[in-house]
Amino acid sequence: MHDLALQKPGLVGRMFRSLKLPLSDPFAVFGLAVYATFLLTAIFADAIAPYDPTEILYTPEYELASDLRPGEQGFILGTTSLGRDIFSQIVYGTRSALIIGITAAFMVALIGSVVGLVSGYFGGWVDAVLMRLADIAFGIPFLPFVIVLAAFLEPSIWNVVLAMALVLWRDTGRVIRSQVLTLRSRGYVDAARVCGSSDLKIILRHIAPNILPLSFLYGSIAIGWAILTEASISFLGFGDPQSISWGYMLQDAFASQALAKQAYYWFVPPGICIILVVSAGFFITRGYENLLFPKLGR
Amino acid sequence: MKSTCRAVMATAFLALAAAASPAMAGDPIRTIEILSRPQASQPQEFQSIQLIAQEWRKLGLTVNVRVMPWEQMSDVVWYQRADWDSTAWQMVGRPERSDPDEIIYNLFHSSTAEKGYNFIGYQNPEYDAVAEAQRGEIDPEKRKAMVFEAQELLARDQPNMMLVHPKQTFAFDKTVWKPESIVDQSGIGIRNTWTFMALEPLGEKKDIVLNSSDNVKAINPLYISGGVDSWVFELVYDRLIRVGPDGLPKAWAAESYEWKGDKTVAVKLREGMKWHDGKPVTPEDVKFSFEAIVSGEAPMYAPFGSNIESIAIDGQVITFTLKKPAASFVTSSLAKVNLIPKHVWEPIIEDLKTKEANAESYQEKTPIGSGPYKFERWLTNEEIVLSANKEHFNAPKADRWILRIVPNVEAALGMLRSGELNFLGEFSGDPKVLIDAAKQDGDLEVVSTVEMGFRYVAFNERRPPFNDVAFRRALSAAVDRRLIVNAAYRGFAVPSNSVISPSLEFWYDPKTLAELKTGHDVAAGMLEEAGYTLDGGKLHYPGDTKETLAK
Amino acid sequence: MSHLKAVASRTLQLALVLWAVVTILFLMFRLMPGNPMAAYIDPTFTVEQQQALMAQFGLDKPLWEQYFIYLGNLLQGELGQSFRYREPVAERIFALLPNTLILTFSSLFVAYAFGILAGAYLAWRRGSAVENAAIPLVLMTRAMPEFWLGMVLLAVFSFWLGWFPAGGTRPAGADYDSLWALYTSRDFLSYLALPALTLAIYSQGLPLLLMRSNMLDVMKEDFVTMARIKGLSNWTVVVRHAARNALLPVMTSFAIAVGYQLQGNVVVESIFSWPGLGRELVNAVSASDYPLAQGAFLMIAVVVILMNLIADMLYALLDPRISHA
Amino acid sequence: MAGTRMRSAVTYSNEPLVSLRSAELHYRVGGALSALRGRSSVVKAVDGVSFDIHRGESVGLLGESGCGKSSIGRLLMKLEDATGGEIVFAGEPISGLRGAALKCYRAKAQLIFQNPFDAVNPRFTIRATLAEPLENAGIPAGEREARIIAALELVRLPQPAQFLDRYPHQLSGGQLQRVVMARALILQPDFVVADEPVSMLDVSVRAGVLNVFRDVRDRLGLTAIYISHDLALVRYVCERTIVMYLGRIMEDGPTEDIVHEPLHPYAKALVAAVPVPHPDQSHDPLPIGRGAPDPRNPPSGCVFRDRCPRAFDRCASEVPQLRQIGTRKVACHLF
Amino acid sequence: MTANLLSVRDLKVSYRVGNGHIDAVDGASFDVPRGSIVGLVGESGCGKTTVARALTRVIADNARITGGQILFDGKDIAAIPERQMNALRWRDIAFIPQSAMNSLDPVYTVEYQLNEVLRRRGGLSAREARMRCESLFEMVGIEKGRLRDYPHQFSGGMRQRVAIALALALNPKLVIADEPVTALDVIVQRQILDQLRELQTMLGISVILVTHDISVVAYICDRTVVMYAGRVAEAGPMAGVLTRPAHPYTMGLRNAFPDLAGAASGTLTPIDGAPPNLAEPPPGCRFAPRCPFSIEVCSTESPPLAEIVPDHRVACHRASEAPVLREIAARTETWLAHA
Repeated sequence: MHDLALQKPGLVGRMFRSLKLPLSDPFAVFGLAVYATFLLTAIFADAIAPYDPTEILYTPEYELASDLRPGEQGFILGTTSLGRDIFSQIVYGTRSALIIGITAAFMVALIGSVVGLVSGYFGGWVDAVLMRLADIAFGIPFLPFVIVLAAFLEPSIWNVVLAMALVLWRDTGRVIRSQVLTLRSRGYVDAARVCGSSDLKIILRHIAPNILPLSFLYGSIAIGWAILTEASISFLGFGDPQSISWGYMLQDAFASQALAKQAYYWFVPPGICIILVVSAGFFITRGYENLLFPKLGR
Repeated sequence: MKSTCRAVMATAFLALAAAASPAMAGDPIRTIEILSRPQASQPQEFQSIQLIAQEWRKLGLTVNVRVMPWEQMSDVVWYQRADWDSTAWQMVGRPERSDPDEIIYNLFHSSTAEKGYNFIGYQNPEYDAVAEAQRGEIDPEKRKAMVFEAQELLARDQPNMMLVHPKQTFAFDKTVWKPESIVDQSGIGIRNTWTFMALEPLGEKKDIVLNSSDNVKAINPLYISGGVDSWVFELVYDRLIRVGPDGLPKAWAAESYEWKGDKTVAVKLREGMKWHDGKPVTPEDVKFSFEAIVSGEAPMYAPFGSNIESIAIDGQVITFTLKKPAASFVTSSLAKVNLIPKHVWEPIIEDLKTKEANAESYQEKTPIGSGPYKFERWLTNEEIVLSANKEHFNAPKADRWILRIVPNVEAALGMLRSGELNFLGEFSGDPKVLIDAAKQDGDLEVVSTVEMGFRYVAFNERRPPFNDVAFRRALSAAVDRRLIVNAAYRGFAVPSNSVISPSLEFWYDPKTLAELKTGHDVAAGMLEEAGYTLDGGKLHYPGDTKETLAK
Repeated sequence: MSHLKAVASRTLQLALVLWAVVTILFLMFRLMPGNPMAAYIDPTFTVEQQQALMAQFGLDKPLWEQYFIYLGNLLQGELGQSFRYREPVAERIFALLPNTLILTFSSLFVAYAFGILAGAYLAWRRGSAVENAAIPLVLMTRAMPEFWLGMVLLAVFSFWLGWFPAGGTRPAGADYDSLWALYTSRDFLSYLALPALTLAIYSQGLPLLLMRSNMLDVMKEDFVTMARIKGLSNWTVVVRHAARNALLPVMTSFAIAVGYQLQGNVVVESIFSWPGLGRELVNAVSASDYPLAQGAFLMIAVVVILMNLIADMLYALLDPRISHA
Repeated sequence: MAGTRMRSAVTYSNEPLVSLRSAELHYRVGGALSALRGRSSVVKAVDGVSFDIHRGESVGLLGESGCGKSSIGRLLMKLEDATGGEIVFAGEPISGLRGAALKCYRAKAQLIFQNPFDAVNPRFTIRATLAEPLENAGIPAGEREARIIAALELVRLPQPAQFLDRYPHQLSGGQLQRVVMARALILQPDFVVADEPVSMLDVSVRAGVLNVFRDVRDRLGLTAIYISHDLALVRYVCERTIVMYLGRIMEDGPTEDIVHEPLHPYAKALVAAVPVPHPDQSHDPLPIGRGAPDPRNPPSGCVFRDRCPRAFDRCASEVPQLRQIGTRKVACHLF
Repeated sequence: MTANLLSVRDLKVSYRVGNGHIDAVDGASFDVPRGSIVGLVGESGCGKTTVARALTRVIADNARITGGQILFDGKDIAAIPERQMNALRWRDIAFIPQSAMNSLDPVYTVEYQLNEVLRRRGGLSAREARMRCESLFEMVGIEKGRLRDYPHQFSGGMRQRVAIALALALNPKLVIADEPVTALDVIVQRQILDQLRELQTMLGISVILVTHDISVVAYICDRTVVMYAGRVAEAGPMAGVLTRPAHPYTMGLRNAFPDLAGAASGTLTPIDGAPPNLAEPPPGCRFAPRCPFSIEVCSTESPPLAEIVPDHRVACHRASEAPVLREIAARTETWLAHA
């Protein structure tokens, strides 16, 4: 009567299933597809990109290959004012976008989940301390914080990740905490205690699997945040010029007056990539919300 | 395209590999660092450094470009003088730098190596002698020969790798301003005090509206607070002398001036001048202005008055007696120090003497000067409004001078085209874009001129291998300056091999550039000749030199 | 009575948060590498001059002493002296705050007015083609980098169409009797339009989505069903019952959005040459003007924290379940 | 009185298995947010409750919602720690139990939950659900299956093997409640608290679960507490009943005595209010005032006095103590 | 004027679920005589609440009335246009929900919500409405001073009284009370039932009381309709149905119920099994799989709702044997053997 595969999935399968990917929502599927595409692009960037994204291309006569329009001299999306291949930058930009996005999301989801779990499960002074910390984190304006951090440390994409890890766990932490509070009042958690299960075991077996989708949801929001933040930081000139990101490309384009040059091929593609990846995260998020809080959806 | 680039690089490596003799070799040279500011703030510098690093790598060096903001970079370069290898650097043009002394002496004299401007630690007694001698020489022709000698010594030693003298590009709306009324000040460009006084309106619009990307910090005659600020206070305050459009000193608030011996200058104050509050400008005010800067309350201006032994007044004539002979005194002090009203500033300075803060942090609500424009209004981070001082001896033809703060280059250009601005006072973008825009628009005129300032890569002479002249010469020779001009400056610069700009025609020694030979082969040849070897694609020290600074 | 106590206790709690933020800020700015004044000490200065300068800014004292001086000054509304401008930080910040606030609030009013109406409409039309198209569109507006949107709007509406000026708050050299005269002038509106629109487009998504999902939520509540069973008109059911209840969290999100918006202004102010607090912060940070950066950061943090408090109170005020407990 | 029942044969030992001695559970309702709502007070969920339960005895805890009956269950299960008083199990206070001793206690005292759908983890199969206590008690993996089957048979779940790999949502409420019972019984405890185990079930299946509970208890000689708001159910399961109101015991005595002649005014009202499924019944108004108990603001003195038709001065000033009246104990100034 | 205020005939309501549909009510028929309280009783999922809501025609988005008639005052309100139906709502047919907490709008005072109905639906002036509010509160026994309170400020029992006041506001002919006392404690439950009965008698209205609790029916109802799996199993005068049940399900329920009035009895007897899944209902009688008396025809043919004694209808193939079956059903073994 029951599918055998469903009954005894392997650990990976179980993990995957407990993420509860929202595969019934068409937008969420679209979002997942966008992620998958960009993920593959990032992994195979070396093979896809025809040039090193930071390589300054010029002819043997020291003629700079700059401001070429798409298609000219074989450059798919043309070149920047500094003679770099835009297409290759887009491709490599995917890599840094995803590295930033995913590590930031991972940090935010991980820290937030741990805080939420510990705070919600144990309550008492642990909870009080952690939630006051969250209050403080809520009092720190995020973008200014990243700017200050970026200015103090050397420009690096990791500043954004660090700042997010330091500040943005607060939202995830609070939501997961309240979820844990609900879960904690569930009968089966009490039942597990009455059965003699240890706190750790209860957290890992009974509570954590239930908040995994929620962590994932906040993770996918965080991916978007991270990418947008990195872009803003780059735009303001606190970015890391060594690693090509879409935000860096936009900053480069605006600083080089791509608008005045009407170089759409330069400032539109990175913008679209950002919008795609970030909204893909939102779409997945929305699919999750429909799944987790079905009363919200239709 | 790509394959051609790679081919060029490949042949270069082959050539080097063949030339290398691995028999006698020192340690491989450590990773060389080169500092640069971020692309966002300094795109040309950043691009130049990328190109230079690319060329140096072809010589077998491992080069690491470290990007840091200006504040951090200046901190490292100035205060950790033993800790960096090489850095991008720049000197900007200022009217008072029309006299070569500041550059020739301060940047390279061994006395400034420990704490002063000679942060690269260049030590050459021969050069020191020349630099000192030109200071005391009042005869221009004799002094010119000395300045030439100094330039040639620098070209030989290559303490720095000179790159370019950039061109400054400005634009204005020629339907608003009469193009002939624009004044081009050599080495400075058309955005200068002379232009703002001379601009002649063609129609109803009589306000000069120009932009700056940087905020105005202070309008304070006793505080050197920054480039944009000087645009403002040069208009509000007069000076005895102003550097003329030709780069040479020109009597201004002084009716005339005269050297009496090599330590005495007599200045006759123009009659009938008035402060903006209506009080007359007196020789007492002038004397006070020069005393105020050495009162201890204006540390930044103090060096410009420290050579003054005494000031004597005789009617309208003010006589300055110097401690040491200084040929540059007229340009660098008389044309630098702002004339301030004694009745305003004396009580302020007296008050400040009792406090920790000094005059640099004092901001008048309404700055009072005697200059061609009067202060009207200052809106924080938005705009500064000055109005023409119609009673001035050189009254401006425009009505008002309005400086708008526009941080975004695109917006500045857009505003110029839409008429929100009628004078582009600053343009950090791509000059070609500006020229294209002018062509399309038809109302705009763009003017580009070579700057007095220059861009260069400073070598830290304290650290091997930069202590080796041959190594420095090779590194400098490795980069064709045309590459920098074209690739980084889009043609809006001229190649340089001297600290004196060709815009200062009188002082500039053209031989320095003419004799500079560049190219990869030239550089590789120099290194080989000096005993550097290439092993496994990595450059090694000559002989048995050890690497002492590797991390 | 107990409300007063509750407000007092919440205020106290936020005061503690503020203190923590202040301390973090202080440490952040003092413990970073390098001499804090490096960029402002002219190399030609003598050691004495440098020390005098350090003393002028109180940087020669031990850290803990600096901290207490800093706290003491803060309590007197004293934010220190800007390195760069050599003038009191508070003066600059208070000169810029009104500009930032008016930009923030006007954009948020537009965003919320639109978002609430559109959100309620979309909830009402749930499942329709309009809704299916609108939701992804709205999500995409939230995914757009603000500066990108700002630049595109600038290019289109200012450079190409010439409908709006490109930057600033007023025509060059224009003088107004007071801030009030400025803010109520037509010119000001045309200068405000583009930056406010940029921010509004970015921020309308939050109230819209919130309103919509709250509406959907509330429409499933028993009391809405009951209103139908009572035979009340659709309008009464949707507006008086569903929308009124759905509005509650949206209204409180407004206060929190003010906090977020204030941070977002950093970027938009740079694009539209808007003389505000965000731009000042960026400038101060890149110029290593720590007292100023600290002051601007603190000001933004204060507004953020204050808004959190207001959000709490607003909720308590608007929800009779709390206000009439 | 309970003559038809098999358990009348069981004799109680003198030593009580479970004792509550002035047990208290006070919650501080508060924190900033509820302070914002203008409420910050102490809720006395359990306020000075004392009773003994002897080995083999079954006691019903009866009361309206908020009377503290479930809180006593949670205290006994050590899901909450008493804020005052003492709870003694087999001669030992449970407040200090930690580590191995606690594990040992967990094996001896078990809880049957109210809502079976809530009490089992929806992600776990029935096998995994039942294996958890065995795992914790260190039963070797090889023995578990047999114990699980035995437990399921004990609760009369037919063909237990077929349920092992099912998930909770694939079972009916009645079946699931039996699984919950099986989990409670699998470690062969001495003492079981059943917290309204049938209140979530449909009428037609309630009886089955109640019967299983009764039978198993008798067969294993369990000591039990049955928590309920329904006197009819308590009467079906327990020979002794404790009536609670706002955290305090009102009356404690043999169930049949309370059913037929309640002494405490509250117990009287409660008994009168119990609906019966017969057409012919009294429609007399209840001997109780209108209104509802407010646990946040209980009246002074006797907590029931504001609804009590027979309250007098003393009730407001003095808290009535539980006193022995014949077969029972009653907390009322009338006696 | 008909004797029955309401006659439901073969009512069918179905829910769209995923791609399929569930017939939650599959041919329910019963009558509500004027001035009577009719108890609609059954286990969870039997369709009783769906019936109640269908009578107001305000049902879930995914539900639809797919057949049958609802004759209210002789008019088939299942067929009239929405406008006309809306005119009837609350003026003629009012509703008391299970949880007054959730069905009162939390952001308005109780007075506002009463006024809303009185003025918008009843057309009363402000003054009239105020007086009516006060008299309504008096009627349900709440001090009028509490009119200005918000719903959350009332206790559960009080809220239920407010809900009753609200339902009576426009003098309806029919009040549908959906589990009005389920969430309440026994004492309050009893008080509310007393109140309801009192008002019903006083105003002479008809009440449909939906409940899962036979005791509630026994306490207050004149008639009862027993539902099982979307159909009516048995309907008739309350005393008749409870004392002489003719449907095996009703008989079984009686055995499963503990009874405080009786002696401390031996054992309760459950009905084995569980109600059928309405997505795939069994053919024939829906109770057949759990019925100890089922015969062959039970699992093939759906029994009609037929009158066995006057005014007492039963849907059972063996209805004629009812007295005998009743005897057998009283024995525990009957139900155990079946299991």
